[in-house]
Parts: sequence; C-alpha cells; structure tokens
Amino acid sequence: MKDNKYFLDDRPEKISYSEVWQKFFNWARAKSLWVVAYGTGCGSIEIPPMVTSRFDAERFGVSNVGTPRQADVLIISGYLAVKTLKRVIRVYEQMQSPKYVVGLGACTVNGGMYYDSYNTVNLVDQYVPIDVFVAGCMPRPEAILAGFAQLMKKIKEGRADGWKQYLDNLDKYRKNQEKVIKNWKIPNYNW
Amino acid sequence: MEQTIKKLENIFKIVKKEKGKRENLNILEVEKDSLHAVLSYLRDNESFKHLALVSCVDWIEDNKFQLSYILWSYQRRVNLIIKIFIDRDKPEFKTIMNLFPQAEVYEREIKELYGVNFEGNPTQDEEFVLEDWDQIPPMRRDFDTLKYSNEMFGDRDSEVKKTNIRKIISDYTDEWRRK
Amino acid sequence: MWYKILYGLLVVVGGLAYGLLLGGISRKITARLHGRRGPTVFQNYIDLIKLIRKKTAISHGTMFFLAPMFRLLGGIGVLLLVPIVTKSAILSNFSFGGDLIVVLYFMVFGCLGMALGAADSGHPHSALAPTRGLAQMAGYELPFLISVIGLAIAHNTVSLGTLVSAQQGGILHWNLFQYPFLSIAGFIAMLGMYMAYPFSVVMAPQEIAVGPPTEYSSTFLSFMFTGRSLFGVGKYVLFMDLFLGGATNLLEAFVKTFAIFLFVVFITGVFPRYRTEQAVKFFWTYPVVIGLIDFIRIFIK
Amino acid sequence: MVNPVVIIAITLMAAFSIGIFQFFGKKFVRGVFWLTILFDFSAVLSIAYGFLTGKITKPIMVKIGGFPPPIGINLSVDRFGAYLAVVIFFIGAMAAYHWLNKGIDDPEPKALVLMLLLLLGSTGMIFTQDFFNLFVFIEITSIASYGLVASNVDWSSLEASFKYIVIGSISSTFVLLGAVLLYKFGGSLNMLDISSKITPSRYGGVLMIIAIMFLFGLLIELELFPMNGWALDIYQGANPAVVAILAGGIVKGFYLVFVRSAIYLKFPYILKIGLIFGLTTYLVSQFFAWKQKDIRRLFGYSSVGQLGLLVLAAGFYVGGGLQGIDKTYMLLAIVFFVLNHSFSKSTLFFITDLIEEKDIEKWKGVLKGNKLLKTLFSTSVLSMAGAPPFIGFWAKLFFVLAIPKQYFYVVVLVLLGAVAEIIYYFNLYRITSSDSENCFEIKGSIVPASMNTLVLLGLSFLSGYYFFLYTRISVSTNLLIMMGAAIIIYIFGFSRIFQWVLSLGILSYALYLFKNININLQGFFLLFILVGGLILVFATYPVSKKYSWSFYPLLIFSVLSMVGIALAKEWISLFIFWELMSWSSYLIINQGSKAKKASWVYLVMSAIGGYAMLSGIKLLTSGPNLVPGFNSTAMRYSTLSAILIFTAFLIKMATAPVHIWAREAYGESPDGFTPILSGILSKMGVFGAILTVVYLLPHTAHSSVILYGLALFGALTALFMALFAAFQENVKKVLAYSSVSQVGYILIGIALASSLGYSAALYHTVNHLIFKGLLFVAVAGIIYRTGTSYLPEMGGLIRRMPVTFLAFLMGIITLAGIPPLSGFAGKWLLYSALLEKKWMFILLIAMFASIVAFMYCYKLLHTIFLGQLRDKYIKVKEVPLPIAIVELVLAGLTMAVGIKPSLILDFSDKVVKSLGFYGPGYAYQGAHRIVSKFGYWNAYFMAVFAIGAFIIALVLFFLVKAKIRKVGQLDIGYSGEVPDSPESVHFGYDLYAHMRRAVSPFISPIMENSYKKVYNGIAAFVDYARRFYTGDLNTYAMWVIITLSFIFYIFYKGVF
Repeated sequence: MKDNKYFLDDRPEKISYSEVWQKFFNWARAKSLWVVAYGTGCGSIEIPPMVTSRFDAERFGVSNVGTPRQADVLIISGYLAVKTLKRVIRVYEQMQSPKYVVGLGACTVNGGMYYDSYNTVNLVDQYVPIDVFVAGCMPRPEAILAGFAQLMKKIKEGRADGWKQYLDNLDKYRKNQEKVIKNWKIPNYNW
Repeated sequence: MEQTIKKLENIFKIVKKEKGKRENLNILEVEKDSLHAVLSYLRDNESFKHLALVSCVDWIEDNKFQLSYILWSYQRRVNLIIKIFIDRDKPEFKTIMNLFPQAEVYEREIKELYGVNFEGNPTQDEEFVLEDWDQIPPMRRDFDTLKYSNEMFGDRDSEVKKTNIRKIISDYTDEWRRK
Repeated sequence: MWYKILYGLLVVVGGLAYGLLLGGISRKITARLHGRRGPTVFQNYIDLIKLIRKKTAISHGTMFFLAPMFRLLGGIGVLLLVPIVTKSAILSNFSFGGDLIVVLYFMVFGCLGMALGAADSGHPHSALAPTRGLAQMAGYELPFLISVIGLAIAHNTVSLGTLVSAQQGGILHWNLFQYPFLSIAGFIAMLGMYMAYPFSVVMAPQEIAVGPPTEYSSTFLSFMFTGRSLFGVGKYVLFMDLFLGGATNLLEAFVKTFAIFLFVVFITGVFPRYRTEQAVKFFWTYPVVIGLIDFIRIFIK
Repeated sequence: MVNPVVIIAITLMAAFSIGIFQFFGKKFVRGVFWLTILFDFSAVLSIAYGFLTGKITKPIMVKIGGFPPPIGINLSVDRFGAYLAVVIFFIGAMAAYHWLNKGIDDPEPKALVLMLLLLLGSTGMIFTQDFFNLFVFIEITSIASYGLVASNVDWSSLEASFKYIVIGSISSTFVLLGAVLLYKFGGSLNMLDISSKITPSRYGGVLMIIAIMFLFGLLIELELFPMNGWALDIYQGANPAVVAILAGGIVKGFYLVFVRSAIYLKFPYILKIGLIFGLTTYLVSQFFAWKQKDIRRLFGYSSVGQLGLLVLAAGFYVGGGLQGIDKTYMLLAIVFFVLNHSFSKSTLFFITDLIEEKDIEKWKGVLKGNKLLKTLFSTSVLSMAGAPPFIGFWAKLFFVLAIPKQYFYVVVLVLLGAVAEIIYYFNLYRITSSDSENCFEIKGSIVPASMNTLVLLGLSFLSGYYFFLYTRISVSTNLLIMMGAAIIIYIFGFSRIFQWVLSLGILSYALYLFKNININLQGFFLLFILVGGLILVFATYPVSKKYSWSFYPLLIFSVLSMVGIALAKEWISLFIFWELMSWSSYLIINQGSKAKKASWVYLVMSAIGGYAMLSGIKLLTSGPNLVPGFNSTAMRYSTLSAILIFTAFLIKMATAPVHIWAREAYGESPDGFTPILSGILSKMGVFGAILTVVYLLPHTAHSSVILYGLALFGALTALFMALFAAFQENVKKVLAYSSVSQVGYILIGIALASSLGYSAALYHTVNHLIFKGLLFVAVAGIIYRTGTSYLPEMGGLIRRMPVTFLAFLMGIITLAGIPPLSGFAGKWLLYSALLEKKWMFILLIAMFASIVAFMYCYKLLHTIFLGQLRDKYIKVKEVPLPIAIVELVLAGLTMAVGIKPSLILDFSDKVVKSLGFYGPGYAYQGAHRIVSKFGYWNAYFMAVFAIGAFIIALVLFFLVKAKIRKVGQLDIGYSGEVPDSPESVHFGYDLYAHMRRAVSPFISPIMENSYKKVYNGIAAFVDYARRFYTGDLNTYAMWVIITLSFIFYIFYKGVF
C-alpha cells in the first residue's frame, strides 16, 4: 500500500548524535526507560512478573507504556515469525529516537529450538538493531533485569546506538527485511 | 459407548475400530463417502453435539492424508474420533460446514498447512497463520523445513545449525525409555 | 505589572517542581502499597528531562500541535488563578483576575485542548478517552458543584480570597469542620477530578493504550506532563482554599496540600477501576446524597 | 341600479326559455346563460356598490303587484343581501365556468337551467320579505340543488341527492308549517309586519312552536350537527362545481335567511342555539375531519364546521347582548367568515376537481411543480386555517375580540377547534407539499380558482385594512411597505441572486430606518433582529439553491414580522405579528425535504401557543378597551392570562415540556434558515417572556411561584436538552437541542426578574445569536460541501476546512462558556444573579447543565473536524465565501466581546434601566473588572493572560522542541498494524455509549411519546366517533327528529 494520501512516505533522516551535556542526558535516558513490550512469543509471560511486585523493574525507572510513540525500549519477547516481524518493524519505526531494542530468549539470538522452523526468523538483528540480547529459554525476570542493567550501562556510555545504526544502514536493513517479507504490504517508511 | 458403536455398525460400514489411550476415547475409521452421514447421525441421535477439532495427518508412505474429526458429547463426557483417509495425490474432500459451521476455521487451517481442498468452504483460501506463503504447504512431510529455514533466515555461522538436534533429542528419549 | 509576571513565573516554576515531586512521591507510595521498592521520588524529573531531550517527534496536524500548549496554559491558568497564600503579594498569584466561577471554567480549558489534540491524532483510542473523560466529568462535577455552591451561599461569596478569610480563626472554622458533608462530597469529587483509580477509566492504562496522549511523544508529551503536574498542584491548592482554610504562609500551604495529596494517593493506591457508567452512577448517588445534607441545611438557613 | 324584481324575472325567464333555446344549438344556450349571469351579476354588483359607497343607505323595498305590504308580497334588498348576492353570483359564475370547461360530462342544457334556478332561488331567498315567499324560494333552491347534485351520474351522487331530497323535504315541511302557523298567529306573512307584532314577553306557546319550526327547518339546511350526515355525502359525492356553489353561495343564503328570521321573529334563545348547535357542530366537525381520507369529505367537514361557527357568531350577534363596537366587531367577523369561506372553500373544491383524486394519500406531491396551483391551494388553505394576513385570520380575531368576556370558555373552545382545524388542514398540506414521484395533470380550467383567489387576496387586504381601522391599532407603514416588497419578490420571482441582494437591501433599509431607535427593550430587540438577520441572511445565498422561489420572500417576511413584534405597542399587534412570524417560518421550514412532519408539529405547537396567547389577551381586555396595551391589566384574570400568554413564548423558546417540535424542526429546516430560527426567531420568545414578566406578572397574585417555576423549567430545559444533545447523531439536531438548552439559561435569567438576571438574559440572547448563528452557518456550509448532516459520516474536515474549523472552535468555546471568549460573561452574570437571589438548586442545575454541555461540544468538534478524513471528502473545498465571511465576522465578534464584554453590556444596561431598575446589578471596578455582590471577574485580564500564557508556552516549545515531522493520517500506533482505511479507525458513532448506560432512563423521549399518545388517542377516538355518520338515510332522519324533540324539550319546556 504505497499511498501518499494516508502515509508519510519520506525517508527518515539521519540524526546527529552529539549534544551538549550529553552525559547528563544519557544518564536521564538510562534512568527512565519506558518499555513497549511486544509479546511475540512465550517471553511475553515473563514481562508481567518483571514489572510487578516481585521483581519491580520500576525501581530502575523501567516502566510500561502502551504505545510505541512514547516508548524508549522495544522488547522482542521470543521467537519472531515472518508475520510478526512486519509488526515489529512497524512498531520499531514508529518509536521516537533515541530508542533501544532488547531481544529476549534464544529464539531472537539464532532461532533457538525453532532454528529449523519454516516460520521463525533466526537472526533478529539482521532486521532490527538489537542493543541487548538476553539469553535463555526463556530468561527469568532476573535475567531480563540484568539485561536492562546492561542496556543502561550502554546508554550511559553512549554505546547504545542501535537506532543510529538503523538509520545509517537503513538500506541494508530494508534489504534483509524485504528478503523474508515477500509481499511488502506496509508503507515504505513507517512513521 | 459400546452400544453406540454397535448401532453405528448396523447402519454404516465401520472399517476399523480402535480404543483410545483414554477410557473415554474411541476411534472409528469410516469410509470417506459415509462421513457426513456418520457425523450427522452422531450429532443428531447420539448427543455428539460438539466438534472439537478437525485435524490432518500426512501418511506419506501410504500416499494418504488422514482427516480426523474429533467429537465430544457433553452428556456422556466421551470423545469419539472419526477418521477417514483421502488420496494424497488428489487432496480433496467435502466440507462439513453444513453440519458443524465451526469447521470452517479448521478446514481453513488444514488447507493452508496441508493443502487439502475442502469443497464448499467459502473462506478456505484466505490466509490463516501464514502471510504470503509461496512454497508447498509447510506441514507436508515432503517439505524440507531446515533447508528452507537456512535459505531464508540464514545462519550465524555457528555449530548449531549443522547439528541435527532432532536426532540428538530422539536418541536421548529413546535412551530414557529404555531405562 | 511586570513584577507580577515575574512572580507568576516563579510560582509556575515552583509549582512544577512541587508537582513533579508529588508525582514521584505518589509513585513511591503506590509502589510501597504494592510491596515494591518503587522508583526514586525524583523519577518524574528524570522522565521529564528524557522526554524533552528526545530527538524526534511526530505531529498529526495543527490541533495536535497546539494541544500541549493549551494543556500547559490550562495548568498555568489554574495554578495562577487560585491564591496559594492569600495575603501574600507573590503567592496570591493572579487571583484578582477572577473568582471561583472563572477558575472552574478555566479548568476546562486544558482538558478541552488535550481532548482536541487527542482527537486530531486520528487514533480511535485517543478519541475514545475524552468521551469517557467528559462523561465522568458530568459525574464528578455534580457533587463538586454541590459543595462549591453550598460554600458560596454559606459564605455569601465566590471570591476565593474571601472564602479563605472566612475560614480563619482556628481549625474548627475550616469548611472541613463547618460543613463536613459538603467537604466529603467535594473530596470524593476530587478523586474523580484526578482521574486516578478507581476513576482512571479516562487514561485507562493497558486498556486503551494510555488514553488521550496515545499518539503524543517527546516534547509534546513533556508539555502535557508539565501541564498535568501544574494542574494537579493547582487543584490541590484550590481544595486547600475551599476546605482547609487556605494558607497564611508557604509552609502551611505545603503541609495542607501534601495532606490532600496523601489522601488522594492512599485512595488510588488500593482500588481497581470503575467503568464509566459505574463511576457516573457512583458520583450521582453517594457523594450527592452526602453533600445534599449540608446543602439543604444551608438552603434552609 | 336595477330593480331587484327584474333580476329575478329575467333569470326565471332565461331559465325556462333555455328549454326552447336548445334547438338553436349549444353555443346559443351558453350565450343566453352567460348573458343572464352577467346581467344578474352586474345588477347586484351595482346595488352592492351603491351600498358600499353610501349612495344607497336604506334597504330597497320593492312592491310586487302594486299592493303595499303586508297585503302584497314585497322584496327588500338590504346591504348584506346585496353583498351576499354578489358573492353568490360570482361563485355561481365561476362554478359554471369551471363546469363548462371541464369537458367531460355534457351538463347542458338541463344543468344550466338548474343552475340558473339555483341562483335565482337563493337570490330570491335573500331578497324576499315574505315568509311564504321565502318558502317558495327555498323550494326552488332545494329542487334545483337536488337535480344538480344528482347531475354527476354516479352512484354516490345519486345517493347523496336522494338523501338530500328526503332531508330537504323535512326541512321545507317545517318551514312551510312555520309559515302556515305564523299566518294563523299573526294574520300576516310579511316579515316586518310580523316582527312588529312580536314582543319577547309574548314568547311561549304557539309563537315558540312557530319560531322553533321555522328556525329548525333552516337549521337543517345549515347542516348543523347532528343533522348533517346528508350534507357530507353531498360534499363527497356531488360534482365539485355544484358543491362549490352550494358551500360557497347557497348555504350562505340560508344563513342570511336564518339570521334575518331570527331577528324578525325576535327569538330569544338564539344565543343558546348558537352555543349548543353552532359550537358543537364546529368542534365536532373539526375533530372528525382528522382521520378523513377523502379530500372532498374533509373539506365538507370543514364547511360544516365553518357553518357551525357562523351560527355561533349569529347567536352572539343577535342574542349575545353585544353593544357598540363589540357588535360591529362581531358583524365584521361574520362578514369576513362568510367571505373567507365562500372564496377559499370554492377554490379548494375547484382544485379537487382539477386534480381528480379523492384519496388524500394520493395527493402526495401535487403541489411540487406547479407554482400557480401551489399558490392557489396554499392561499386557500392558509386562509381557511386562519393564517395571517388572510381574511380568515382577521375574522377569527374580530370574533374572539367581540365575544363577551363571561363567555371566555367559548373563546377557548373555538380556538381549540381552530387548532384542530390546523391539524387536519396542514396534515393535508404536509402530504401535498411532500416530495413524490407522482405526476399530476391539471384537468380543466384553472381560471375560476385563480379568480377566486385573486378576490380572496383583495378581500384579505381590505379586511386587514378594516381591522386596523376599527381597532385603531397603529402599525408602522414602513414595515408594511417592506412586507409588500417581499410579496413583490414572491410574485415576480426574479433570479436567486437578485432575491438575495434585494433581501439584504430590505433589511439594510430597515436598519437605516430604525438606526436612531431608543435603546429600550423594544429597541434592543429591534436592532438585534435586524443586525442578526442581516448577518445571517448574508450567509444564506450558497445554500438557498435547494429551496423554492418563495424562500427569500418568506425569509424577509418572517424577519420583518419579528420587527413588527418588536415594534408592537399592544398585545394584539404583537399577536398579529407573532402569528405572521409563526406561519411564515412554518412555510420556510416546510421547504426542507424531510421537514414535512417536523414543520407540521412546529405549526401545531405554534398554533397552540398563538391561540393560548390570544385567549390570554382576551382575558386582559376590560370593558370598552378591546386592544390592551402592555400596561393595561385586569386584575382578576391576570394570573391565568399571564400563564396563557407565557405559553406562547415558552413554546417558541421550546422549553422543557413543550420542546418536542424543536429537534426535528431545527434538524430538518432549510440550512439557511436554521441559524435564523435558532439565533433570532426563538429569541422572540425571550422578548415576549421579558414583556410578560415585566408588565403582567407583577400584577398577579402568585408571581413569585410562577417565576420560580419558570426558572425551574429553564434549568431543567438547560440540563436535559444538553444531555439529549449528546446522544444525537445528526449535527443539526445536536445543535437544535443545544439551542433549546441555551434558551433555558435565558429563561432562568428572565425568571430571576432582577437587574442582574435581565442583564444575563439579554447578554446571553445576543451571545447566543453570535455563537449559535456561527455554528449553524458553519454547519450549513459543511452540509453544503459534504452533502450530509449525519455526524458519523463526517470526520477529519479540519484538513479541508481550516477556516471553518477555527471559527467553529471559537463558537464551541463560546458555547461551552470557557473564558476568554464571550460565552463566559453570560454564564458569570447568570450565576451571579442566581447567587444573589440564593436560588441554590436552580444554580446547581444550571451549572451542572453547562458541564453536561461539554459532552456535545466535544462531540461536534470531534466528529466533524477531527479524527480521520474520509476518502470521499479528499476533494472537499472550504465553505463558500459568504458563509466563510459570516463565520469570520461572528468569530471576530465573539472574540471582541470576550475581551470587552461591555460591547454588549452597554446596550443591555440601557435596557435594564429602561425596565425600571436603578442599574445593571453589577459594577465596574476600574476599566474592565466587573464586580457583583458575590464575586468579580476581569475579562480583559483573562484574555490577556490566556493569550500571553499561550504565547509563552509556544515560545518555550519552539526553544526545546525535537525534530518534528508531520505524518500521514493513518500513521498511528495501532498495535503494529497498518489500518486499512480511515473509516476503520475513526471513532464517530455513538460517542457516549458508556454514558448512555448510566443515564438511559433520563434520555428516553418521554415527553415526545406522551404527546404522541395524546394525539393518537384523540385521533383514534374521533376516528371511532366518526361512525356517527352511518351513511344510512334512516339514521339521518332519525337524528333530525331527535334533534327536533330535543329543541322542543329544551326551549318549549324552558329547561334553560
């Protein structure tokens, strides 16, 4: 559906990364991670314990939001089918920069136990830039929190630049995406 | 249950009777032409009002598809599986939507995953779980899913994909059974 | 005149700091009620900074663009039109501009702005939320108006300054104790006004995304956030002036607003959510009946 | 001047010689016939002209055979006889023309003989001075009628004729018996002679029997209930041309004879006959006609009803003890009634013959194409139903004014009957004016109907002139001239743009005329109407395309009648212009394609209101002063009259219990007219309400209770209409309820009757014009562009109509009363006024209503402008220029007034002072700060503050903003999905479904349903009661006998 009437068809521009007081703002970004959890697979069941009383991710400033517009972190929780990959791409591109992606579980790393499935994307980082992988099948909430700690560290150090990579190498990512998504029905660029 | 099967035997030709793994599960194989009559009879006279599932098995060695219609009776709390075989080269059958409208979805699923064509089902050609699938139906056993996965989704140059995990797992379970 | 504007800016900045802090405390207390550690009390500051420094944002149209400004304007308006400290030159704010009726109507300004922006985003959830909000508003405003009108008639004024000075002279002169039933009605209505649990069906997190601001991001959201914080503080101050006898100095104002704040937080921390019509029916029965006791007392007198 | 005997002789000769002339051919016969008619007509016309100009002052007495009366028979032509003869001959000529041009049956020459005999008989009946001779002429008339009725050779007319023969024979028998006994009693048959021998004290015994027999015979001919079954059959079955003569002419002859006989016989109970038979006939017929399906029978009911009314009027005239001016009024009423009925009804019967369709339902769309036919039909129907400025209206007005005050119940009943009449007449009009695919061919000549209507129009003009002459009510000549201009626009049509410019010109001229008017209540409203009307009429041009040629004339007419209301100095003239406004607005609303039913409801409600006002005014009259000014009060009846008068205003304001017309009438009326309906016309109710509260209520005993009740009505209106508005799905219906709701606030302000309350009411009146005019005009533009008024079909139009959105937004903010726009001031003043009076509960409801109003405010903004834009509106343009200009002007006004409320308040202050208050109830502190007893408020500061804070926020935003991209309309975070169409993600239908679950008991249309139930109940009852007319001759005859016994019983035994 390549209709300009409904969708903005402009290519997203590259964004300069440096700014004044960068460290301070990176600290703020690290301390305030709003998560949109995309429940693609079995990992989504691990998110509720993470944010509720037992593990309480909110003490790190990690909280849930219901819309990609306000989110900083996209959690891909488990195996990705081709069908869900489309949605992940759309959600990811609808998020506002800076944005980070956390891949949960072995399936996002290399397909995990579904490595030979006709329908599971093996290497998620070919399609969206993943800042942190959390291994496990499934990872426990502790592990996810550890992953978030890693992410915060990376953000503070300014190394969590997956969103920038994505903008810089948009063509490469698009090529990969279009290889598996045979019928590219979503708009060219998701805004 | 016995009586039901006897009554059924009197009316229809039962090819084969099996006892299920559970106490309240019976499996009957009937001829494919009499399936609608059997289902209709069971639904109307024997309280099997609920069609729990329609499933398919690919017997590639016999060159056949098995279609299983799993029925459930709320009154007697028993399952009854009616199975039929259809030709694998000509995977076609008639829909049972006239008896159980919910079969529409099951048949759509089977159509997508096995390629069995159900005549009379209006929505069977719509996408069910797969989007834009251009290979042979993926649950057929002649579809090489590993090859497809490797070609399509690539590899991280690790040892994982070269190992036949299926075999390791089956070996392991066999060993466990022997114990 | 210019110093007034300066004072106003000071009050706004101070109010914002206070409002954000209250938000953080609220999150902390709610976490503790849930048995969690919760974020730091300064979490809202961090969130605001992060939101302001987001690098990209999207806009859906003119109204979408202007709505956060309206929201902020509504917040500033409410905060500046109610006197924080009545006799103080700085902290009585711009309350010379209008009386209680003006404040009540100005409060709608921000909500209207937000509703329009939300609707302009074209997202169905965004549009759904304001309708819920307006319906719920029709619910909670009835007890609130009962208490406001009751107080106005009882004290023969709708000027907030006069209302406050009428309550001076000891704790028992507060409207809270003079007209306890009106106050109960007013405070229950206030719960609805804050749109927090159990009356959170407007924002309804997890149900309709995040309600009106579903499409808002980055700087837009930070303005909405700011407006909401200011709005919250403004309403605390308004209720302090109405029921708790106002404040004669800043410390008193802090203590009293904090007390009201705690009341709201402890209620909202433990309740599940009403549906819209349940909330409306609730507001139209219990608080109204309670409020009418004093209302009729004043009417007869 | 011609000797009356010659008329009779020549006609008689011509009639009987036609039998011979027919051998000379048809044309010759026709020639003789027309010559005779022409001669007769010119003869009676010359006599009548003599009477009219005063050349003849005394009745013309003609002796026949040279014997002086009482021995010889003599004729006497008095004033009314001459007039009536003119009417009879005119109608007769028209009917004959109509019949002869119909071209289906061949009525000649026998029919022409009968026709001439009929005219001759009735003329003789009118002229004769001898009771026996009277009988002879009655017989001639009757026999001719029998033949003529039967001339339409089909079953129904033959049956009707037979019934007529039987009943007519009974009637003439009684007349003959009366004449015989009279001769025995008085030794003479000469009317004057007998009259001189009768004194009222001698009544009783044989004289009573004579009078009863004589009058009873005539009563049968006058078709009074319950002896009129045969008459209805004639109306239904006979040839319409014949019916036109009978109903339009002959029956009037009988009526004159009846009145004259009653006078000569000095019958003392004539008023009782009028009250018993006349009133009953009138009411019964008006109600029985409701469910009538046959159009001629419907008109028959109407005719019978009019005769009942005439008998009632005769009762009052002869036996009601009227003196002086009252008697003149009643006489004029009778004359007007007769003329009205003769010309309108015969036109209507002609038209039924032109269309040749009997079933009312098949009349659907008859008037759609033909302008002339529509004009003829509308004029007749309007005049029959008593619409101003037609003659029927003046007749009714005179009649009501002349009735003595102790017969107030007669006024009420007559007006009730008038409402019933409007109900069925305009049900018919609703059907005829509705859209339909049916094609109609006019069969026959339209000339007679046109001639009749022309005469009717002339008579209407004359009667109006006489009304103002006799009541000495002054009326602005300028206004009448401008109304005349509107009529000229109507007649000549012109092109649409020219009509528009002309309308604007007329209004500007009016504004120029009244530019120096004194700002009191009247002046305030005058300026309000003219300025508002000018602005709103300016916006009508683009949308007027859809409506018929009469749109602009009627528009101007209604606006000018509002001006008339504002200029009125007496209640009566207010009533006249009030009715003018109601009827002209009805005709405009009726032009909406779906508005037929709605406008009918509007008209019926307006009529109820108008007649309630009239009866209230009747109560105000005292002694010789029949046209009470605003200050005159009769203490005894004031409470009731105030309530009655108020009813009219409440109905026009559509407040709570009488709101039922508002939704549909606002919703379906022409888009160009709705702003005026809402912005100005409903404000006439406000004007009237203020008048009533100021001038009438202080004199009543229970004014405080009434005022509190009014305030309560107002508050409940404000609340419930705001609630209803939230659940409407049609944009104009939302705004309709909104208007009514806002008018509720105004009513509260009026009911407060304090200076602050009046200030609030007046301010809000103007303010409501500004924002509701803006909203309705904008909506008209939107409907013009999108072609729909259904809210769920709109959405996202902000992208196509930014200017309209801006204006609309400001309108909504004003409506919601949010500072800093002008809406808030009205709210603040009203609340302050309520606080001042300490009406806590009213205040609570009012404030709560304004909160509830936010629901529909948001609904309007969202569903029209926000959300997703549909594909079909991609190419929609901004609203047309005139509408955009009006929008911007009004938006600028609301902003200006919001910053500086004194722009309106200065005017309202003057008005409040002129109403006798010391000041406006608030005070200025400094330049802008307004202080009341309770609070304070600084509009200027609020505006500056809001704008300043907004600018600061905007600047701040641009300082810190991120990189912003404007995205497409479907680029929304939709759970990762791509929405497939705007419709699928637009939330536009039933926005308050959740709220509906909470308030469902309150929003069911209880009032509407109960009105419907009442109407249906009455309709079902009268439909059942209509079986009284069995169609069986025996029953009819039986009723004649029963009635006779009844009359004998009550009069002879003297029960009364």
